[in-house]
Amino acid sequence: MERSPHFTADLAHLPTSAHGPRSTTWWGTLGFILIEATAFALAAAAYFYLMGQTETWPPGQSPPDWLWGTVQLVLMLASLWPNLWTDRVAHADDLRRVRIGLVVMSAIGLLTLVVRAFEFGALNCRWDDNAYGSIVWVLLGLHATHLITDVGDTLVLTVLMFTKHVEPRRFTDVTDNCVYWNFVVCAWVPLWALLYVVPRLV
Amino acid sequence: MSARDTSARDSARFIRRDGPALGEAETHARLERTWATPPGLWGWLSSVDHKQVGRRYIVTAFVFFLLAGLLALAMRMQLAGPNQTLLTPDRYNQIFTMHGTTMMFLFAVPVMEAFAIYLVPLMVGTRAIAFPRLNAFSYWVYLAGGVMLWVAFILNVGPDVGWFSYVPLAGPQFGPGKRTDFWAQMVTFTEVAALAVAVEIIVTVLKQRAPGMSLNRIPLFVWGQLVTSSMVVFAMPAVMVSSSMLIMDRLIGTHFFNPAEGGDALLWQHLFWFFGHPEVYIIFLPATGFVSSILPVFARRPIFGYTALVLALFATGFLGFGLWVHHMFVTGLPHLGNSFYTAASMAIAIPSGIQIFCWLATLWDGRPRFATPLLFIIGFIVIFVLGGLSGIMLASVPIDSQVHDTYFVVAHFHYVLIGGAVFPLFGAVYYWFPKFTGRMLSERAGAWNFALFFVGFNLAFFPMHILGLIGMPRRIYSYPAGLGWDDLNLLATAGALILAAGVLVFLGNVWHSLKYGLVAGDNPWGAGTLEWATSSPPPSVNFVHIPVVTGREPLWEEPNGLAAVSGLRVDQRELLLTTVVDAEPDVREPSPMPSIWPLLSAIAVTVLFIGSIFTPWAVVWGSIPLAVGLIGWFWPKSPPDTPEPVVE
Amino acid sequence: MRARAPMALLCIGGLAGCERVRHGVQSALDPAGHQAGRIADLWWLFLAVLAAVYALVLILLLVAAFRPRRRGRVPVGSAFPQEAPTERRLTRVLVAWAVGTTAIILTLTGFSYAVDRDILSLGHRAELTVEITAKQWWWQVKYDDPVPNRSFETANEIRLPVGVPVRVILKAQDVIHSFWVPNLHGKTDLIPGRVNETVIVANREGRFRGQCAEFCGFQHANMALDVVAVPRAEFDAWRESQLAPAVAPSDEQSQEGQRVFLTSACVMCHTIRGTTAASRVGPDLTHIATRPSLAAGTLPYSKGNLAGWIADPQRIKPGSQMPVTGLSADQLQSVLAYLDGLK
Amino acid sequence: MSSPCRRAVSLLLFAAFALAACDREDREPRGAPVGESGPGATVQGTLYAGEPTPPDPRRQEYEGNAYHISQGKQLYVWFNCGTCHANGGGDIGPPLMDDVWIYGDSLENIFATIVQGRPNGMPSFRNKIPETQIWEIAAYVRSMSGQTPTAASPGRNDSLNAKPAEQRTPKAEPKNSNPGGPGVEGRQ
Repeated sequence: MERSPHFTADLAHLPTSAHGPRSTTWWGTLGFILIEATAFALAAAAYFYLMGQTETWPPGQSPPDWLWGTVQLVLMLASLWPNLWTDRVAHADDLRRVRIGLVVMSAIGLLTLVVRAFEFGALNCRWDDNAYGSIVWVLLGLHATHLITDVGDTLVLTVLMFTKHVEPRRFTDVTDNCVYWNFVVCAWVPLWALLYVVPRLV
Repeated sequence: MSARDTSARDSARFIRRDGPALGEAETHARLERTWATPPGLWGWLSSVDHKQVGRRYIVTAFVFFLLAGLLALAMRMQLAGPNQTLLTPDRYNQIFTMHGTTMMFLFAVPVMEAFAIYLVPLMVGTRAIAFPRLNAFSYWVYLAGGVMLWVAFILNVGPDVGWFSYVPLAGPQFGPGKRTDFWAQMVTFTEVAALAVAVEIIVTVLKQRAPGMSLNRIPLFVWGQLVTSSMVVFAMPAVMVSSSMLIMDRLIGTHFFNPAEGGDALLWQHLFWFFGHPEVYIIFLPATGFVSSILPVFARRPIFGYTALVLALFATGFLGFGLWVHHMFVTGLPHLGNSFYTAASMAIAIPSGIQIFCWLATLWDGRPRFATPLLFIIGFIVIFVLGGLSGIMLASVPIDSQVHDTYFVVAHFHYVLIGGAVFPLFGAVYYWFPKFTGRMLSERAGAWNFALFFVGFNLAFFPMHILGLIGMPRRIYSYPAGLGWDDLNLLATAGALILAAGVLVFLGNVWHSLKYGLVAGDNPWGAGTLEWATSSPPPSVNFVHIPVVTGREPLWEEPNGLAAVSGLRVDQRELLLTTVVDAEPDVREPSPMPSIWPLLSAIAVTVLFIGSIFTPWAVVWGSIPLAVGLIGWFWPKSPPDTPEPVVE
Repeated sequence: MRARAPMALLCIGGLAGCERVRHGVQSALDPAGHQAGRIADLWWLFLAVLAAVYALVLILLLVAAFRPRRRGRVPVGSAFPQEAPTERRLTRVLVAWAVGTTAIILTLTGFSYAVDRDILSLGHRAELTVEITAKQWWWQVKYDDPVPNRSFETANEIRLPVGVPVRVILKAQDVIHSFWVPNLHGKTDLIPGRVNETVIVANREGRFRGQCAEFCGFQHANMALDVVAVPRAEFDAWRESQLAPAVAPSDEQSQEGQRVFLTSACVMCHTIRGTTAASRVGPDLTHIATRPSLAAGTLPYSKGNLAGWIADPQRIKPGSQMPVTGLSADQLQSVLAYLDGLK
Repeated sequence: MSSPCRRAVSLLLFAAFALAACDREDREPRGAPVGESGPGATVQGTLYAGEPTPPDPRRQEYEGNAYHISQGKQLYVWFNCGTCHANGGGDIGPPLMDDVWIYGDSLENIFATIVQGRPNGMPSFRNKIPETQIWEIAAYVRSMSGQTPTAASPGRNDSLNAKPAEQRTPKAEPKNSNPGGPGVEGRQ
């Protein structure tokens, strides 16, 4: 096609990066969040299925101790505030504030990992005791992997934001990271109920 | 040369956008410089061009198709007569397991994704797939998983418990050794790849459509791939969860499937079929996309019932999740529940019926041209409808209780999968081969290919309906004489050989046409969708100018060339993002350059997955190289992009 | 043309089958029991309706492809001129088509549901209870009786009185198996950790073959069982004979055989009631000589086959749990004499 | 097209498995040929196990073979070895999952122990259990104390979870493995 086509519009004025649903990464993040949410839902379904198989639940063991799981819950819910703040300042492309937010979020992330380690210690069961132990460990482990990946992502972004790699697109990455952290927290609330409350109800 | 040209060229040198200011040749040259994949092995390994990755996917998937086909022939040889001892039971069990696993996980799903990877960006008029590096990564992971499984098989560590790996047979006590662990990890590999591709396709379709391609103008093939990808997102996690549970039961002593410790064997079946049934539609819906793309071109009439077809796609995708239990009718579940799944399973016949009718109507109202692609589509209708109808029989609890796990079911799903997916697939190869390679496949060989394929298929699989009804169960390595199964089995084996001959003709046709095939123009079939608006094979940039879409078959509605938009950069990889519903131009987003990191990350993942077959600690130490790979992948390359040029 | 030739082939294949289904010992289309009968009827109904639908689709396809059309070829690439009326007419037909499909689906679902209820109703009239435990790769069969000492065990064989519904309790010891006697009823899985139940009834005398229908490993292919339907009186007689302990060996060779049996590997796995052999790993051999077949339907019973089976079970059924015992030739002969006497 | 790198990867994987996989995953249900008595017989003759004899040719078929070991595990249950040895923890009979090998820790030693029986209660199973099965049981007994590669040792059973599966049992380095039979350190 050597003949130049008929141009209906010139798009030079369009921006080269945009936040939220206007960018592809936002949709990509959403896609992976859906995938992981499905995995959580299925693991939870397996939990209830196995619960239906046995008359006493948990069988033999006492339920996980309240303390660390609840600490985790409070910590995560509290982390929503700095997270949303970081999201807002990232939308405003405010580098100084974004740096603060990222440092804070990295600290909180590492803290949640420490708490998670204590949670495993307080489960009162081993994965190879019985089906209950197995599913409990898998649920907690599944969420732990999400914690680890997101904390890792946050740390890398923090480093980037203090180097010469600061570009408009980086701020989009920050907002997507915030979206993902919101998901990790939202996933923890029902999981917490499943692991700590349900065994005490039945 | 005069001073005026030189000054013109000088000024032209600073133009970094396409548009009237820059000549066609110059635009083309600059875009080529920007988008071309670097030459040599390194370039080959680091390519992120969706067309190259798509081609690799297609070729690899067909290699696995041939390998699994050879296994099928081995089985047919063993079963050609009663009490044959060509294969030991151990070998036979590995072979039928590898056949099913390879066909489902390494051929059917990947080949459909492969066509999506190649065609969707072209059909929606964009320059690259979304997340091209993730795309390259997914291919390497898929390749590693497939190769791992086959190497294991060659080393006599092939899985031997069926592609469905029912526990406890696949569990730690009755599946000694590593055979089933390789199966479970292969699942992890292929699901990671499939999920990545699903996300890419969804985002490409939603955000990267050419200006004017509003939802009601999306080609039906793209609709099919969109629905399929959404199904992948919700179905594949089920099999990843279940296969992880299986491998944990086998390696670290969890008790998910151990009844003595509160587990349950049926939990596996629920999780597996919650994936396994949608899987069938994940394979079938893209095939309907092939049909809906090919039929109008050879009926020379726009598809009838576009809206009905799109709605049917969504209905199928939705219902597909509601009927996994019909694989478990004979496990002793409550009968009331079962009859619900009967209704749901039969209900899926309604959208399928609507699709069939729309295709027949298109053909009826058109002026058919019987080229090879259309032959395969007609073969598809003849075979698939029969498979669908036997599916209605299987949906009935009483009938299923007789034919479940017999050769009747084998016949049924081969009619549905080969008829419903492989026939359209071959039609699609004949149809898009000119676009992929720039050369036509031989029509004459194509007719032979179709005839042998069609006759061989029906000879091979129709008798199996009867075999099942007269009592022949699935997955038996041998059968006694005198049950009346002998000559029907012989007939089936003969058919299988004819089918194989058809495949050979196909291979010969491809091999010959690659060298000597007629050179195809941009649009040899006179089709109406965007992939035919660019050259064959397409340039690495896909479209020199982003086209503007004015209808469902733009090339039919704009016989004298499509309008285009200008203003995208020619010195950097840039995509045009549009709005989700109306495809209004919205953002010019950069697209990544080639990178070796996806391959390195894939290797890290491979080490982690294979290592974890032998020790759970591999998950810990294997995650370190993986982390390195991912950081290298996402680390911005300095120097940062050249500054945005001023708007001319 | 292209569509017709294969159809002919399909019909040939069909006929070849029909010949065969008239009478088969393992055929779902040769019903000998109430449920199998109802299911077969249902299947023929489905076949009739769906075959009609299929014929309709094929005719539409042929017409659509080959109907005569107005002359004048359309230039490749340009869209076919669409007349709105055609579009509207086709849409109306589409709606009718969808409604028709729905109607057919609903009808068939209704029939299927009715048959399902009817089959289940049989359970209440069961007079006899048989407990089956599936093992890799054979069937342990236990005839229960309220009077404990009137229960007895056998293997790979079920006898039942004609016309009497029998409740079958289904258990699995190792992996999942499936209990399927096509001439009598559809299949039901036997799943470790679960207890399933089905009911079978034979309407006529005869010997039917059942086979494991869920893949269960090495010898899934050779895991069959015999179902023998006999008149009530004959059944009661058989039952009494099975209740009796094993007959004591009469002649010298059989006595030697019993001695070998009780001192060799045999005794590690098998039970012969009335002797010290009481291991429950393998099948109960108390009345092995009365059974129609050996090794879970792999061989018809005969002294010769028994010899071959004991001499080298791994050749006849590779991977089965029966080991090569390495008896000497005359040990083997005497054991054969003994076992063949266990009527 | 993608064949060069497929070849590369497959070579890589070959390197990974080729060594172990083949024999370890082999499933030969017949077991070793029966009837003839190989060097195993010379062991059977003596009261004391493991005096210098050439390794039995049948050894490498059973030792570290996943299928035979799992068969052995099944036979261990079927033949009620547990009534004396429990799940390996020992009861009337000595424990089998510890590091003490009173009559030697080689496959041939264990084979001989089962065939001949031993003082203080271990009966002789000569002619009671076919040799193929004795080899399988012996192979399993070695896995109980982690003497076999974890890739071949059995996983957990579908039964009550008494102890971690053999594949997760740490290897107990054989100490005072005494080919000369029980000395002073004999059976505690």
